[in-house]
Amino acid sequence: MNAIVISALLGVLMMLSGLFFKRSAAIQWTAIAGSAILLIGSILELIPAGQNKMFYGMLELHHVSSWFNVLMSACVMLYILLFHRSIAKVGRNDAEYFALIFFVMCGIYLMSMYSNLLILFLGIEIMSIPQYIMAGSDKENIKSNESALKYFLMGSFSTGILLMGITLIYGATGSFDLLSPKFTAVFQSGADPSSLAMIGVLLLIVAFGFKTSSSPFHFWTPDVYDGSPTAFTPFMASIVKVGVFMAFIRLFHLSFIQMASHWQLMMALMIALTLLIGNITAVYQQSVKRMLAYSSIAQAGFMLFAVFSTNQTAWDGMMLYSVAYTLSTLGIFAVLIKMKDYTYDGFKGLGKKEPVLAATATICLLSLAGIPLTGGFFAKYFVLNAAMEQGLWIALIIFAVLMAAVSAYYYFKVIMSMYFYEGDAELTEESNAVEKTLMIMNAVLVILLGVMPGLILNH
Amino acid sequence: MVTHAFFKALLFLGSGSVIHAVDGEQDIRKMGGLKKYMKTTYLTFLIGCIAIAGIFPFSGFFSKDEILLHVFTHGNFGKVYLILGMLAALMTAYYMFRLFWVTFHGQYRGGHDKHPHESPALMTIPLVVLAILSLIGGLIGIPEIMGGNHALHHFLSPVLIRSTASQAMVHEVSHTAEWILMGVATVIALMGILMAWFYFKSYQSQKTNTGVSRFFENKWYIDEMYDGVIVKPLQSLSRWTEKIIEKSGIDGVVNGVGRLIQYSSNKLRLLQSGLVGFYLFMIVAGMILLFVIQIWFNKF
Amino acid sequence: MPSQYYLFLGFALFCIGVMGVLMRRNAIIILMCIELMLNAVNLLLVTFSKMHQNADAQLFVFFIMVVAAAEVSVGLSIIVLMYRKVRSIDINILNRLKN
Amino acid sequence: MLILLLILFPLLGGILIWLLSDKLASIAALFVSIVVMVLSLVVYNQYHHGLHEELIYQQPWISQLGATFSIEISNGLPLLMVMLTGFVFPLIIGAWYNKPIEKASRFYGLMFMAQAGLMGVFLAKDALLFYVFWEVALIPVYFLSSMYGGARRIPVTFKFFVYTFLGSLLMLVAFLYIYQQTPIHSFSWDSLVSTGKSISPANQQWLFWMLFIAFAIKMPVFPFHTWQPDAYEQSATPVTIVLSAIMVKMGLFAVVRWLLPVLPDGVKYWMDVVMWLSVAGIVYASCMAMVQTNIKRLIAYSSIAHIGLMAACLFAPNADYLSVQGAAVQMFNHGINIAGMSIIVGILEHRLGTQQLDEMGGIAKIAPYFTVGLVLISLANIALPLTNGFIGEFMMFNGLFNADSKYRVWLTVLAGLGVILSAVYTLTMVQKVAYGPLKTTSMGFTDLELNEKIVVILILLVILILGFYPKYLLELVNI
Repeated sequence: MNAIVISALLGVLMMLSGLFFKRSAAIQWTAIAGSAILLIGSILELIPAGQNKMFYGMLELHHVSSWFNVLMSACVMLYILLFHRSIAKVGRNDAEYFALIFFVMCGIYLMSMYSNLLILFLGIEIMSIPQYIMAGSDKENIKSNESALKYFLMGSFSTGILLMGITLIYGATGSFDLLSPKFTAVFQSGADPSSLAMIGVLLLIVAFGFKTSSSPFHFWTPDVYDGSPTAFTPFMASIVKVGVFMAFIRLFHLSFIQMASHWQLMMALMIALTLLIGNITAVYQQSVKRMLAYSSIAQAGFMLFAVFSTNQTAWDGMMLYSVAYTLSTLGIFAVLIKMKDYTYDGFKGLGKKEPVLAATATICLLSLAGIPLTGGFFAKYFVLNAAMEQGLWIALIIFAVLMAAVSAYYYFKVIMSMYFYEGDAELTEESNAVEKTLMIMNAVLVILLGVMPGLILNH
Repeated sequence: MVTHAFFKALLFLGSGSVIHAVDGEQDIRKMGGLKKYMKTTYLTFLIGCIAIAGIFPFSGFFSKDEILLHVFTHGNFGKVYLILGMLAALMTAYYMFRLFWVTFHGQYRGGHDKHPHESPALMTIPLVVLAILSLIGGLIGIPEIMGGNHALHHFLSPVLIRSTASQAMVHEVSHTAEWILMGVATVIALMGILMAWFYFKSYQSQKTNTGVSRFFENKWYIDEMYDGVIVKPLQSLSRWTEKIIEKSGIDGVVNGVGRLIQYSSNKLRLLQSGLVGFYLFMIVAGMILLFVIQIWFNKF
Repeated sequence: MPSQYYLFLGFALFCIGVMGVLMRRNAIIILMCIELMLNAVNLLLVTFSKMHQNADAQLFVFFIMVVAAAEVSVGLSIIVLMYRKVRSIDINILNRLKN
Repeated sequence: MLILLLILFPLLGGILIWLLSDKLASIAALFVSIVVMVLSLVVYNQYHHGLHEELIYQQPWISQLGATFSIEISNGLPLLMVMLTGFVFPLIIGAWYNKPIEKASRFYGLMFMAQAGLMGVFLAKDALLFYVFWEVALIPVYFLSSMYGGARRIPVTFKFFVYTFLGSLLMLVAFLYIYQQTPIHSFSWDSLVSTGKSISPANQQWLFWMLFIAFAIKMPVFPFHTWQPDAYEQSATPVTIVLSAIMVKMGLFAVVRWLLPVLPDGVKYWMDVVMWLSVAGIVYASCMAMVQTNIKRLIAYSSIAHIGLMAACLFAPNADYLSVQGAAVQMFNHGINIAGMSIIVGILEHRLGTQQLDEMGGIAKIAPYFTVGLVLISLANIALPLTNGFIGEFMMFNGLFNADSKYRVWLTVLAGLGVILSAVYTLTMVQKVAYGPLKTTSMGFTDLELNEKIVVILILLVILILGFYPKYLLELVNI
């Protein structure tokens, strides 16, 4: 409860801070302080084991979700620390941008704690609507407008599908409460659910698939990530996406696990398509930002493995993937946002000019590619292990690693540009010592996760 | 096979030394009488020649002997191979000593501007070492008939724990036969040497031989044959293989996979047409397709 | 009137909404079609609520209406923003971001 | 604890050297590499005296997975490989001591990180740890060969990287599969071996290829080799030495440790195919080597041929593992010889500024010391008796001939053909470089300098000592 309330209050507070503070710096500091409070609030809520019901049984704080909330609060704090200057620079309404971020966080906390489909719906909407605004926040830029419109149209369409799914499930069960006897009688009894419930579940997969940018529902992703202001893209691509995945795995592993055979085929096809389209299309991209958008689709393919495999390892994998992927994405975007030219050529010579930036980017890219000793390796490793534990679809796992090898191509292209080619990488602004320290910290965290993934899993 | 390498290397280096001595001249007809200019090379070269001819007790003797022995005991065609082997031994002795006599004895036939000289110690020391090895290399392989116990095999004994069985089989051949073979081999080699001595002891001029000698003069055209039949075709085959199989075949496949990915990337990205209407259509179409597949397979 | 009729009406409306989204190019009309989908859902929810003798879904409908309102307000402002830039609300005019 | 130092010392040393100035870097690198060499000798001493408790180090790592940080020298093969890794680095650094290296601190830093990774590969007793080190050894080498070397180095190295990365991912999947079958969910070597046997033969057959392709790419075995000549040619020679002397041994080593015992049925089913591939590779690569005009490519192909023989022998089953022992000996000796060869070639390349054989000739006249080194190392490379190369080759042929396969005679004959061809192209190469008239392009060649002399003499000493007295070497591989 703490995290939800604090984030909602912080959102309001940030909007008001725009009235009180004239200086942008003050607003930024408020946001940083707010994120710290959010982190403390979610730490206070941490429960070591079991679950905690609250809000008349509509929220259920599982020990995994409490830990997830802490991690996401920490990540959002890191995000604000790394990007607060760039966020403020997007337009005139800096206070509102931070408010939107906190609102999105509120949605994410709801999504990690829901035990009622109503809360799930609210969580997804609270998370989505601010993002439509964030995508279009660079009002003068037509690309930003376009991405906002595309995101909005497709996002609200997927809301319709989500609602239809929820409605059908309600029609089949007569309850929104995932823990109510009526609900569990349909989905947990082991008997085949009715067609109504079945279609409802499949529609929910589509809706989640849309939000997690899984193929064939991924089409909004490259355009929106590319068109949005670079300050917001990492947030949308990492923390938000990971939050949706948490909701996804929570619903499907806690409520629909008994009927796994009724949705795993579709999930497997989605994984294969997502990996294929994400990785293959990324190869051709000329802009690093757009490449990262496709790569986020590809990474979603791997995260889908966690949802696909119904076992404990999948939860570990999801936790690890969430953090490793978020940290890596934040790190690489922190470098990207400093660049004047987002093409591969724009990165040429960065290794010589800005060793800290280049090293951070390199470590984050290695992590995204899944090279050992970075968090990304164990993230991929755990989700594949979970799928292997499932014992099905080994060909799919082999396909996934083939695609991981393809992914090395476009990630390493950036590394090659930075280190091996001569060039004059132009920056929009010099990064100050604090930012550099943060980047190094980020990189160290990524490596730390790659050496001791147990740090995250022990909770 | 084992010891062969010693004297091959020795001769190889020795000729290197000779060539060095006469400033790069490789034609033996323009050498001769080098004995007095380069004693070390002369001696070591002699040892190499004797060894390769297979005279007792040099290393070539034992290895050749053993090969012949193996050949002799091998199957029905053993005798035929044996005769061929003997002939080969004769020719080896002959041509090696021809080389030897022509190069080191007689008069120096190079131009007067050239002054043959002994190679520096750096070149001769390996020669000496190899010569000694050629000498004793055979001794370590002395067959048991002579009281030796195949030191080489013992030297490699950790290697050969299990191969004693096959050894025993080889030595089933009677010792008499072995002695005879040895004798015959030595005699043949000596014959070869004598022939060479007879013809080339006092090789003087650069006169052009005719007829059969000419045929021999040109090493039976064996170099040419060897060159034409084995080396040239092998090299051109290799060149062809490099071009066709290596570059276009294997590497072509490897690079082709890369290009295929690039190509499909180029095509797949067209799906991302930028039109929201198309996206929405694809979402719905994909959704329906996935539903159909899932429901079809669940037989609902 | 049996409640199945309401269900059929609801599903039909939803399908009309989806078809509208797919076929129209005018952003406002697409928005209206999405609203139609949401309202179809509302209708279905109310019907199911009646069938299950359970008021939860009727509560849900209010939430949907509120959220839809929020969504529409954001959506309309985005469409206005776009109209200011390109003087059109045809969704296919915007295809700068592609490939 | 001692054994942990083998990994930690180069790793920390590498990081420290990276922070040093370029001037200090090479002396520090020499120091670190010599310390590592001494460490490997100490480890050898411990092993020789049977003090095995010092040679095991275990630490819980990821309890959720049953992965432990467990490194161990359990038999002679890892010890040999550790010693090879320990020996080769001082040789490289010694030979390059007088040559300028751009950003030497970075160069040596990466080199030692690679060394740490290599040590880890040879020591790991846990499959996951092994995989991690396998990749960790690759990354620094990727950066090294992309940053230093010829004009086409970047795409060439990248091809190498993607190739091996793909292979290692397949290996990961295979390990995962076997791991999931283990009753206690452990990655340890013992549990993998005991579980692997019980996997059904049909599954072992595809698992075999998943592992074998990973290792074959690294070795490289015939159809997976095309990255190698390019990579050798384009990388800077010190990196080429690391690649050719040590990294290719990773594949062979992995076959012995992680393939043969883990998937016996799979190996039995596919061994003929693999042997034919390897032997075909020998002849093929030898033919390729004969027509190369680039000296580094020539050595690359000759290395493929030599490795092909070792690979064939690893899969040649016979009762006493003779061929495997021979291959193990040869892995060490080939490492030393190819390092020597590459150092010689590196000196040539550095002095003459070219890798083309046509532009070399008559160097014997002006550089006698160099020529002696070249000739002797070449002789060792073609496995002349009384050089170290002979012992292993002899054992391998013996083992191959006694292999329990119906094609053994043909395989041996073809492999023998490879040896003859190897003599042909190696000696032709020596002749072209050292003898004949002195070419104008080779005029400026100067003989070995002091540090180079020391390195070459050390290599020759190893070659000759092991050639004359291979007892200690053979003791190690008496499995």
